[in-house]
Amino acid sequence: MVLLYIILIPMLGALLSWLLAARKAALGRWVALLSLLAGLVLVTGIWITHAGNEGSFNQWLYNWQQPWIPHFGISLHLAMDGLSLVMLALTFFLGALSVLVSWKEIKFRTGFFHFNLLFVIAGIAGVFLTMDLFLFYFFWEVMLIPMYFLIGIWGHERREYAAYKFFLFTQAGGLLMLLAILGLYFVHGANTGVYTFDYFALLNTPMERALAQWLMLGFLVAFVVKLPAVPFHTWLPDAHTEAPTAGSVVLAGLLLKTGAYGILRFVLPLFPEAAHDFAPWAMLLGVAGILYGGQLAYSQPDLKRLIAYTSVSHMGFVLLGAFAFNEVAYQGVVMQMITHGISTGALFMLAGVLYERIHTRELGRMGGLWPTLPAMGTVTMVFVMASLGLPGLGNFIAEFLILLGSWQANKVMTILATVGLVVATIYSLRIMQRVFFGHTERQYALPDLRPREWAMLLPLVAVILWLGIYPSPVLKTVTNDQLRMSNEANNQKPMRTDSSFVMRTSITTDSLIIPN
Amino acid sequence: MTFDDLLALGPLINICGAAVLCMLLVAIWRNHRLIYFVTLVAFALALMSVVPIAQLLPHTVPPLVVVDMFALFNSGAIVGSGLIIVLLSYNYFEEREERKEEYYLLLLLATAGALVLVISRHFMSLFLGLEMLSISLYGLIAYLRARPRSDEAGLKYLILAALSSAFLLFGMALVYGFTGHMDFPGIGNYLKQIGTLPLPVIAGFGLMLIGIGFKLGIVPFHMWAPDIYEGAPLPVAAFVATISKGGVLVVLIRLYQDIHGRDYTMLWWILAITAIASMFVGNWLALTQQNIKRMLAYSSIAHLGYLLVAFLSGAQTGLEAIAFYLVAYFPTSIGAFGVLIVMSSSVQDAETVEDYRGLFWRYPWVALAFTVMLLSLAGIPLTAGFIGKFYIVMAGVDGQRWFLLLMLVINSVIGLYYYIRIVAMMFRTTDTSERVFIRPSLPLAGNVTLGLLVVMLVGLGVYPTAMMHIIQQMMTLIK
Amino acid sequence: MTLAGILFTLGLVSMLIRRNMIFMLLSVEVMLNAAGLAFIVASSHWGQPDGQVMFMFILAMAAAEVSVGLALILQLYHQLKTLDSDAASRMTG
Amino acid sequence: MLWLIPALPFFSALILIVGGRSLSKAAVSVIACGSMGLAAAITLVLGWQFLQGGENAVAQHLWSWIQSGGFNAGIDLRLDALSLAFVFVITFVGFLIHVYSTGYMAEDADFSRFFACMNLFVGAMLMLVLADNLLLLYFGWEGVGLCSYLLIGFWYKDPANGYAARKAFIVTRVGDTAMAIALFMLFQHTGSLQIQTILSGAPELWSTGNETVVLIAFLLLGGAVGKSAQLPLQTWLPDAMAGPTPVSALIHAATMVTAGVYLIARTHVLFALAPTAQTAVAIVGAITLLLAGCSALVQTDIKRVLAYSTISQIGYMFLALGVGAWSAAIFHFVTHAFFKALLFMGAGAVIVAMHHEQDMFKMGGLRKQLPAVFWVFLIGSASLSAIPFITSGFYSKDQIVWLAWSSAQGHSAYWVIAIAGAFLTAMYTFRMVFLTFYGEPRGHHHPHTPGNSMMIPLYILAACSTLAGFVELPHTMGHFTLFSDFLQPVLPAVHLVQESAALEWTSQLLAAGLTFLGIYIAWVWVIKKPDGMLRFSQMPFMQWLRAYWFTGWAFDAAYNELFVHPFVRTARMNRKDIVDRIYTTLARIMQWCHDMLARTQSGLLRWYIMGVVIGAVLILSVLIWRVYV
Repeated sequence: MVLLYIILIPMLGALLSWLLAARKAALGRWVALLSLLAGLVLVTGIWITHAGNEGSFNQWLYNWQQPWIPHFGISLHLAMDGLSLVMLALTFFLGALSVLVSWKEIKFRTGFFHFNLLFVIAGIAGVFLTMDLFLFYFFWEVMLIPMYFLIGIWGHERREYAAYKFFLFTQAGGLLMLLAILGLYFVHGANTGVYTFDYFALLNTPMERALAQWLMLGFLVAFVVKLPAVPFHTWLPDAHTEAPTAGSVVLAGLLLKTGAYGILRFVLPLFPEAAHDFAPWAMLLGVAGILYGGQLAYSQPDLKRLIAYTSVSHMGFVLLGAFAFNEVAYQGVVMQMITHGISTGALFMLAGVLYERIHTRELGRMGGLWPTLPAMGTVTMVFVMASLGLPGLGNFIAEFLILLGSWQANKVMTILATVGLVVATIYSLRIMQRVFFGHTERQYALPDLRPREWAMLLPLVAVILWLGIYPSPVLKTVTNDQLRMSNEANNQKPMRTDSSFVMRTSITTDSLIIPN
Repeated sequence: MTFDDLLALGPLINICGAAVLCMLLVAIWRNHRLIYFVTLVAFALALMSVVPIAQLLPHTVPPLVVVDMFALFNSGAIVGSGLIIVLLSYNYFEEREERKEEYYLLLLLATAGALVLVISRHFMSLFLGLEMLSISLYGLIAYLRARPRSDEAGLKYLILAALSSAFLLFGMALVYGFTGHMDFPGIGNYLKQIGTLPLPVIAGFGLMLIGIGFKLGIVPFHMWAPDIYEGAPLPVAAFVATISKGGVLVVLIRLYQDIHGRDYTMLWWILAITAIASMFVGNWLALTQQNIKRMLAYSSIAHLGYLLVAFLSGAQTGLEAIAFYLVAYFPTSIGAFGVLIVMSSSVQDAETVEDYRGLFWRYPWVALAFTVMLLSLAGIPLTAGFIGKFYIVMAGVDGQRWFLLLMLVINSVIGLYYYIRIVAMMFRTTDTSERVFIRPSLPLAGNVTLGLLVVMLVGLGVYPTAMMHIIQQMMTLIK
Repeated sequence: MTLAGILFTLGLVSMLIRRNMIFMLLSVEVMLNAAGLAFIVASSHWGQPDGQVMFMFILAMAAAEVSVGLALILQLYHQLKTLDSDAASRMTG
Repeated sequence: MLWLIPALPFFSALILIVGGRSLSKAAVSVIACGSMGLAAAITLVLGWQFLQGGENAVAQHLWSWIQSGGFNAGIDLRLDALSLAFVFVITFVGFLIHVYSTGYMAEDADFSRFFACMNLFVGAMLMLVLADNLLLLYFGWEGVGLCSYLLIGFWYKDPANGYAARKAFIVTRVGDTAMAIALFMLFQHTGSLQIQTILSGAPELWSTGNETVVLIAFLLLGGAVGKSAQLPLQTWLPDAMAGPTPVSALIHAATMVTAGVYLIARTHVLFALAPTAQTAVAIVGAITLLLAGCSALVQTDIKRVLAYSTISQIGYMFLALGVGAWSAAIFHFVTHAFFKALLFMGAGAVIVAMHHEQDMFKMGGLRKQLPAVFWVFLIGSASLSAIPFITSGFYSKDQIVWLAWSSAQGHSAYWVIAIAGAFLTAMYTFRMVFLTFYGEPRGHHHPHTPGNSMMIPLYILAACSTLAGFVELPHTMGHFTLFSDFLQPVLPAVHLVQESAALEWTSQLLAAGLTFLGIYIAWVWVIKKPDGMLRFSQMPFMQWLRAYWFTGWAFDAAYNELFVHPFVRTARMNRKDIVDRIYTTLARIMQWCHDMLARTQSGLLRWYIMGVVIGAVLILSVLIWRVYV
């Protein structure tokens, strides 16, 4: 039941803020902010209570089910485990911040803006919670429309083009996924006589290899488009660049993660064997993303576009790690989802804060801002370093674990990906150089960070540092999922690696039995 | 002709009676409001009379008609949409034509024709229904004599329809001439006996397919659609888009089933090709169409394509899918026209995309309604259209028609573009002060109806179970 | 039967080559009647009345069609001052 | 209390970052130097205890850092002889340099940012040398890289500095990736990154020369050459001189650049198991020391001379490591830290005195104006060029020269190179000295002697760089081996093959002789007959050679052509993202289809009829075809 609240809170907040904003804009903002904070409190509360007793994350924390369309075996089935928990925490955290960041930026039709914003977040929360494939697709689509509005109404110059592109890409992927879902549905029905969209029922559906591969691809396409991986990434730079800051934050921080989440939650457990066969190609895609995205990021003249391409590069790591099929890589992927959400979200916020001051995204027209904005420069430095994977900041943990794990699976790919770290250094340092260093003719008289901006940036700095120095809480929380994943992988096929520890992760799947 | 028969034909009789009544009224005392109400009542009665019939089914009135659950269901759908159309019509005509009364007469007749089609299982009834439908449509389409485009559309429709029915008739004649049967089951059995399809029969079916395909407006017989939609009065366009197509589709299905069309692969192939062609052509034509009426015409072509996919899936779920899709599609597209109606002024129809620029900021509720309609057409969740499309895809997967499905997916992505284009236009924030917009007559009745439709669509989208349940029963009975 | 077929094709062809709307209407009639003829033949072949009944319907429907059609043509003529069907092409795209 | 050593600098760095701008310069200097001084003091205490208590390591587990699957890395510190040596140098020299900086940077507006970075650096460096597992070491490794980046680009207004900074970061990062891969392999095979586990486990796991361990060793070497500016990744160090001089002294002479040496010494077991890799280390060192020496010979910027000499000296250390003379390398590291820091800071003093003039040809005759600076600088130079008996440089370098030949993995070729290197060193060092302090004043500045805050550290370091040599004396001179004994528990002693004292004498004498010869040539070159030298260097070949050496053997140009330009060009070309074309084309095709079909909707009745008929014909023909074919 609490799970339902997690989804409903933002929805109600959305409606409320829309209604109240008609009366007074600030009211709407506050409602939106508070409802998201409420969600955050709720989730963290769950986290803390369960973090207390050991091993509580080795099972499903909550599980709630109601029939919806029994005729098709569709039910409102929500369940939460460590992975969902962490992702939800991230969702509400970034959500609240994105309300803050648009506090001054969004000047017109604030009510409708916050309605959309919160609705997206509700959709995302739904995606992270649902255990019914139909429902999953439902939420998957529900996210899109409000996101479309966020980009299309409050975006920058070419907003409508970007919005179309975003919408069509994700829709195309989604429909293919729908085909795959239905295919799975019927295969399972034909085998067992039970026609259901329930995730747990569909796990370990026996099917012949070729079919499994097709279905797996169907799912994968949707997620890879959302992730995004080369060559399906081209919607992302436009969408990120044209979206308002909050939109970019939500896109980069959360929406992309739904793709990664989908891979971890659905592709790998549902089609372990097929995924294994496809792994080399998936990793290749990942590496291609890392290098190609990195180079493009380097060449971009537009700050937000640059950051957008860095997401392409970073999400490549996710793909690389997810298909390495071992615990280390898996936890690395989860870390990467979180840390990338935070670091890139922060970079977009900074870009927005900068835009409010100098009204340009052109790197060519920036430079020499350090003396005027030293505090902002320092904060930016932190996140730039995070994005190039400096030890001590969260992203390093993520990328190191991913590479460490993927090394067991595929040496060549890992080496190429490691080269990606150099590329990351190149483009990241370019940000600092072009924006803050160098000299400038213009005499800026710009205010440095204001209290509100501190309020939204300091938490991010704190979190990224915390994740870099003491990531154990997160790693502990997501530990069980990849047990399930990797041992399903192992059940299907022994690991192709001589490493000593991957075997240790194959533990019995008691995590599958759901406590009622 | 027993009492049961009469009861079974309740809706039809209702409508026909109303038609006669209207005729008399027109002769005695023409009064728009009065006739409006009469028609309304007639439709309402017909709709109610659908419910009790369900007990005594399936009921055959040999040789011409059969009233089974499928027929009844579709009659319900037709009458219901007729009702909505009537609701929307009043103000539209009140503001325009000086002689509005015959409109209702024709509308009733056309509906009657559609109802006959739905229950017909015999060439004769098929032909009768078809002609009742089309002849009254000539009148309806050309109804607004003041407008040149209107009767141009009427004439085009007339000539083409006549042509198509000539094809149909000749096809019938061929079939009849060879098999000696005019009722579908008879033909079916006869063909089963002789095993193969002799040439004349093939040719006959081919010709009939042309006739029916024209009425459905599927490629390559689609060309009339945009002109007719553009020329016709908006309610009539809605009628053409929904009722006439629905009726004909039902006949097609019935025919196909009774003659065991599934056994003759070539028919399947022809239909498959037309389906794919319809999807692509429809969507492509609609892609950057500036006139929303035409856009809707093209989109309806594409939607027929989707329906055919479900129909061709051959799976049991296929028919369910069609039934549900019709239920979802009728209100959706009527609603879309309804928005056009309420947005139109007394002198001009709001039909270009430009008329809707920034609508959301001027008339948020209408815009939201239109958005829901368009999203439902595009098949986005929370709307009935989504469940409908989902149902169709399901049927396709069930029938393993992967290629058709792929086509469908591609097309729904193309389709998205132009629906979203209009939505985007409505939400566009660029300042709209300089241009003068059509002063919309937002009639109360129209708005209420739209509200109902929106509720209905969202309801179907969020909780489709009840409707599915009904369809389920229907399917269990039809076998 | 063959005759019917020939008639039908004739009607079709004339429909294609004619531009005058009246003539178009006429050729449709021809086609319809061809179909009717076919029905007659069929019914006589099977010795059933159905064909004739059908023919009745066809005649009635043809009549109705012609009447409505002529009315429309008349109106259109008022507006266009011509019977050329190509003139009636104000809706494209 | 071990954790305090890195914690203190980190803490003060934090304070300075957060509140630096609001603090007065005095407060900043107190915080920065105070934390350093405390750290140094603690080090002394700990070192004392360490020497008292017999156990050969003090470990401290702070908290578990990463725990994932079988992988486990904690924030674990470990102090043994090797790290103690480094920690001592870092804190002690670091402290002096901090004090010096308070004077050197006094005028700078970004005073607090400077000290924040310096402290951050020291903290990271201490982490590096105290780390008990390779991941934590990697943490420090990257951390010092960051600080070096920040400090090289400290004067950010000049894009050139920014470029140098990024170059330094990126080039070292290239090495780091190699190191990272080495870490992956080590973990894959040993299941841990704990240094001690690896070192103890390696011999059982791998036989000598096993290709896995060789590969690992090579990859580690890759990391080392990156940080320590050895061939082929040495190009960043000369540019790094764009930073303030104390930075050059601390990071690019005394501590960070020797991290590579530390890494190899730390993982010496692996290198011992991989002879090929170890030979590679020796060869890299040997070649580097020659190339850098030659380049140093022709520089005009005083700091670049010192930079190249640093590269060359680290080359010596690598050579020592390569021949298995572990303790010799560390010994040279210690002495080098002293005298190179001394030299840099002396140069800094000169530069300040000359109002930030770095070109030696604009100096000259400073012996009179800056006597104090002259003397300390002379001591440093003497130590660098290894004047026999009285300088620490002599003892450390001489040991390497001798062992390069005599040790088990040694080779006469190494020895020859080392000797030649010694000759070069003397030559360029004293060329620098003579150019700077002798002759007529060429610059038209009026130099002023820097204040005590700058001079006192110089005096201390001068003392150190003289005395530090006497902790380790060669066989020929009383064979006093305090230092190598001290390192014994960590680093094994070198295996000698030649024990003959006569040979060693000859080697030492030869080295000494060449040193003096070098000095003499320098004297001739600069003071006796500069015009003659001028004519000599005017010869076309010599000019070409000078230009070639001046640009550091044109490595930069080569790398630009090979890597930088291709990358940048392709990036520029593909700015619009070629992949996007696919989709735009797709959209265009759709549009085209629309236009084509829209044509068919001509509104012509006849045309529509035609459409119907064509459809009819198609359908019928298909049907009939299906039947009869």
